[in-house]
Amino acid sequence: MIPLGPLPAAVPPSWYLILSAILFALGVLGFLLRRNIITVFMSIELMLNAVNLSFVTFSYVLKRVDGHIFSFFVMVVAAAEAAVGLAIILTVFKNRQTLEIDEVSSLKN
Amino acid sequence: MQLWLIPILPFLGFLLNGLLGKKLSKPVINAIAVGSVLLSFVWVVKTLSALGAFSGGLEETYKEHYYTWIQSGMLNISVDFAIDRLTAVMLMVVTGVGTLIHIYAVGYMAHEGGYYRFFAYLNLFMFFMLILVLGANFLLLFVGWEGVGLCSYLLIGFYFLEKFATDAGNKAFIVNRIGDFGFALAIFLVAIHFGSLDFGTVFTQIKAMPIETSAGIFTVISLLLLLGATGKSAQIPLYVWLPAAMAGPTPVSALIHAATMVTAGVYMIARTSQIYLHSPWALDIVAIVGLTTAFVAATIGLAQNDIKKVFAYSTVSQLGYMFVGLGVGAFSAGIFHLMTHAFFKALLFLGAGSVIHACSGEQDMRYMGGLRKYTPITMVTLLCGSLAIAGFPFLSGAASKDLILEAAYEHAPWMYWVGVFTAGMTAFYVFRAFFLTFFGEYKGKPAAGHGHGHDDAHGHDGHGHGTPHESPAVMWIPLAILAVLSVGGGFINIPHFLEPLFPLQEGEPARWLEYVAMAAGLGGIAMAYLFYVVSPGLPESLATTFKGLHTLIYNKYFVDEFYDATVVEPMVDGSRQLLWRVADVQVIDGVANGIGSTARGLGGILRRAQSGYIRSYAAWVLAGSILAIAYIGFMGLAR
Amino acid sequence: MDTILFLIFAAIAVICGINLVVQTHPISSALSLVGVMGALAALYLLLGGEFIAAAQLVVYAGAIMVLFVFVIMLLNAGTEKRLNVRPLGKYLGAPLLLVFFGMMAYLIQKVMPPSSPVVFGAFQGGTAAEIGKSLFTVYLLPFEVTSVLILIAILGAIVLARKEVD
Amino acid sequence: MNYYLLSMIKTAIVVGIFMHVLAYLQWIERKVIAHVQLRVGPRRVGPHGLLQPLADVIKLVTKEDILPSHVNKVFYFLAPFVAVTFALISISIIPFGPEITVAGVRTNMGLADLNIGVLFILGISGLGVYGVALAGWASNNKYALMGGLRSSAQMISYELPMALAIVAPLLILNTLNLRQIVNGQEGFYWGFIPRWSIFMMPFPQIFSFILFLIAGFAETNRVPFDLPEAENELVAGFHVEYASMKFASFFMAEYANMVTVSAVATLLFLGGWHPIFPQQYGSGLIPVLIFAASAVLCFFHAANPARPFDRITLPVFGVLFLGAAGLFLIPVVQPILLPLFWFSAKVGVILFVFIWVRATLPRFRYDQLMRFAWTFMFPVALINLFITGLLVALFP
Repeated sequence: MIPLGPLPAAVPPSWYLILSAILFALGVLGFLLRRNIITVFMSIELMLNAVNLSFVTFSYVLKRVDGHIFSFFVMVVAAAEAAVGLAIILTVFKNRQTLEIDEVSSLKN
Repeated sequence: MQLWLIPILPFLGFLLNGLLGKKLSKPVINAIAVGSVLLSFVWVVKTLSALGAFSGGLEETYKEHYYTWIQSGMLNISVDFAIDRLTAVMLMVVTGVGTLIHIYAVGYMAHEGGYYRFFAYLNLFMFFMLILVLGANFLLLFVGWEGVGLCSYLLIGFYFLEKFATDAGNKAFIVNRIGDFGFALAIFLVAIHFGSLDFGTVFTQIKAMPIETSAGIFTVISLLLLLGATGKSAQIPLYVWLPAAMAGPTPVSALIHAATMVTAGVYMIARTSQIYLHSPWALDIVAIVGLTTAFVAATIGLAQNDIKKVFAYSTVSQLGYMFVGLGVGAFSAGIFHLMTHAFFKALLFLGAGSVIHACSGEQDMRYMGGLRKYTPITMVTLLCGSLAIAGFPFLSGAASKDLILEAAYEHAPWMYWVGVFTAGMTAFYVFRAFFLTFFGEYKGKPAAGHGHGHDDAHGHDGHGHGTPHESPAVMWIPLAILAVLSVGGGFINIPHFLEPLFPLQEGEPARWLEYVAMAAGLGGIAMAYLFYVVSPGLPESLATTFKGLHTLIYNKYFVDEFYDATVVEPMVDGSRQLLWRVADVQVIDGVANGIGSTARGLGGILRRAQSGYIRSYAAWVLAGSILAIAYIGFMGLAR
Repeated sequence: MDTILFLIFAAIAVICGINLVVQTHPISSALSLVGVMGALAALYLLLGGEFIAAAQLVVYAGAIMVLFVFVIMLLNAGTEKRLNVRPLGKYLGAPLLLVFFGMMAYLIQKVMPPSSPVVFGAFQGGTAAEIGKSLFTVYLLPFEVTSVLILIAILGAIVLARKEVD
Repeated sequence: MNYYLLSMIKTAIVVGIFMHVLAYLQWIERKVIAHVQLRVGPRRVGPHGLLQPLADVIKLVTKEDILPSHVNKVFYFLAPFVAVTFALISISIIPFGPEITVAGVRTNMGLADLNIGVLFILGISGLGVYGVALAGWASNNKYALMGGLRSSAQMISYELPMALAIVAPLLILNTLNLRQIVNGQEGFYWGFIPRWSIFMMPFPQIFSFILFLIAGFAETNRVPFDLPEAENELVAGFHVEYASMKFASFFMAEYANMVTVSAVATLLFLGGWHPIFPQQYGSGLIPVLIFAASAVLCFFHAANPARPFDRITLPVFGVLFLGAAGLFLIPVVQPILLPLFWFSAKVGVILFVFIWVRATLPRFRYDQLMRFAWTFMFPVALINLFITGLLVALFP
């Protein structure tokens, strides 16, 4: 567990993982609480970043490069996602003049 | 050795022409289409010479592995190409004849619509045919098999504006499905019983096994394979699609329905000869099917008036010969005949196309005649082809056909005699067509508006209407080359070349067998000359005297009607009455509606969850994932 | 030194993350997200992923977030209305989240093998050369697939955002 | 010597020099443009207006700092700092010269030595857009907003060709470390053609260099790409609402970006601090000659002055130049000064091109700007990169 008292010279990797868990939780929170589509989208990006952090940490622990590759792919996917998602948001705004996510509920029933 | 280049080149041609053919100009399209096939032919030659196929090399199979396609359990199917001597022959025939026919098509299709489409399909066909030939396992063979089926469907229905063309295409496609069904079953059986689809492994396994005396697994597999072969190679009972397939443009008939695709069945049986050799019974059936087909088709061919139909039936009967060759165990003879047949039959069809072209789209021989004045080159080349198929001495057809017949005599004399008789008939109807076309007076069309609508396109081309005209050089040069091949093709000693694969039967057959066959051929020619040049009145009187027989033959033994009555109608009615009225409406719909209503009932409860609010969904996802993590995590810790 | 750096950047990241959630104006959230990314980039450097750190700056902070800011400015998105958390969110979301986080932390502590603490420079595998090597040998196919994905994304974006010409 | 102390000292030196460079860059720009337009430019404050920058600074500092009522306070304050910070960070990893020894201490000329220097610079230059965008958005003014939008779109668009143009020489030099990049360009072909990237086999990177410069103009919002602050359309674009020091910091950011781009171009394409022809042909004497010549020029003009007080000022400059020339003759400082001279000379040339273009070219229209980026720069950069890669692969 996290040692109390004087700080160690260097932190164990688990701290990084916990940090990424915190960030992920924050991302989920933002996703659940915010109503602005763009903010919700950014929360998703936050979650992705958290996952990236744990990837990189793992690749540090395992002393292998694969984790970096995966976070690289995550970035690529995020870029694509951002492009398409923002385009969708633009279209939604063009059609409905709103960014309130709850007003975009045509899936209801 | 880069075998993959061979099929890829035509595929590239297909992509280029198919995707941007609309924009390209005709010369570019020609360059792409012909060039790609020509390149792959060159590459075939280079590869084979590198493998020493021309210098007595290539004793055992040369194989290239590309990547693993399917890996499931014990079954491991990989995409790899293989070349042995059989493949070498097929490759040479397919790419060589294919190139010639592409060149011919440039001239023939010059005035047709959908130009780029046609060549794209043609290249695609070459691609699949080469896959079929090169594939080193049953599945690749099947891929090519289906692919060529598709292309033949597309090309038969090329003039998709005419109903008969699309009908013919559907006929070919559906009839082939029956055969493919058998083939697929055979493949499954092979996969189950030998745990692999790779030719090498399967056949080595089979070699070790004993030849089965009673019907066993080998018989089942080989009969199913035979079903597939009859479908693709238009043998009884599935031959009906081939004559209908003549609705396609003539180059297609030459390439697909004479030279290459229809011989796929023969190739397949030769390829799987190990299985057949282990089941003599099935082998006999192959021979009998072949013989019957050869005979029946030849008789039908006697009374056809459409020149392409005549050659179509002769194709069927020649394929029958090949099956006889395979059936009596002379595989190499069958392949030999396959090659020579590719030469002279392609020649005949292209010649027929040139004749049709000359008569501005007329296909009925009764309205031709006397063309020898107008189209000398076509006549000469067509003469070579006819002599070759009629078994004239020292020509290619004779060489291969005699081999088959001798083997048949070794096997069972009666087969030999039927075969000889059929050869006589073949000579007769081929030369009937020849004389009707080139001798006598040019009759021309009595009235406009027949001949196949699509070929009327030629009527509108630059050349004059009424008087026939010689075809352009781009069309008769391939004819000339093919003529040379079909004259001299017999001296390529294929059986010797294939010896490492199919050992020849030892023992020199009696000479008189050949002489009898030749005599039959010459007799047929003579009779045709007598009937259609010396005294043209004779056939009519004969037809009237043997009226019943004539109508029977003229209507192709009413086989189509028979199939319609026995297969098609019952199926339609049955599906309408039983499946639709009863099964579909009452059972299935009832069940479906029941399920639907129940689902709606349940859904009413669940619907509350679907609020349409993304975030509530997210909340559910979160809850689920928490549960999942909890389960996995703590289970993981527990152990 | 490593500890201090870690704590600093972790603090920045967490604070910015919280800011992202609590701020009512999208552009503030966007900037705090940029802050998170910057801090993460620094952490990546600590973990020896120099290439990933640079990529994080270039791709995420430099391109994606700029795009976000651009869109926000384009739509001139105002501040949100007072967020009324529906009972679902109130009684389910937050507690679940806490449970989730606690569980994650617990599991991490349990599952993680006791490994050497993170020292800067202890792991040299994250150089551009290494990444490139494995990207073009082991992960070649995924790499190509991502390029196709990008292409599709471009097309989709163009199709979605273009003016309807009719 | 203590690492931190050393870094402190180096940072102090670099910042000191850099700030003055920025200040005087503006003076130089005004002078050059003036002379291009056949004017004299500033010459009231100090001899030949040499104290003009000082005066400007005083003016900007003492000006009233207006805070418009309708702005978003936080971002309004944040924006200038963001802009200037990201503009200045890049300098920290630019190497000015080789490894040198001063008073027994071996150290690199330059603050930091990153393995991923190039990527770092790309990332930072990408972040630079936030300052502008924020400023435009926070000032809550339609012109400013337009400026911000334009600049963000423009920067995103020109990042790509810039990155592609940078990648091409990297393919040949095969490293991301700026110092190694420069070292890789050492030496000469046939003894006299420098092995700089723009001449380097197998594919001279001259096209990449031009592309990079064009993209650099766009990245720094300079003419002809200064759409974000197009006076005649947007008043002053994103910084229309800013005054005094905040405005000054935007100004500084722009010039700092200019210097950064020029320095990067020098490092990547012009062989950094390597002389233009070999030492043995006396390239070490070039600075001496230049300064001596300018000294002579000063004395000549002093002899027959255009204006009365040139009689007093020009000799002073002449003496100064002579001193500089003499400085380059002292063998001890030569290894320090020569690379510095070459580096700054190349940077100076590129900066002069910046100013020159500004004095010469008109401004793009916005759609032209975008079309140029996507339909010309991008494909050309791709083709260039492809050819480079191909040739590198063929002739390793």
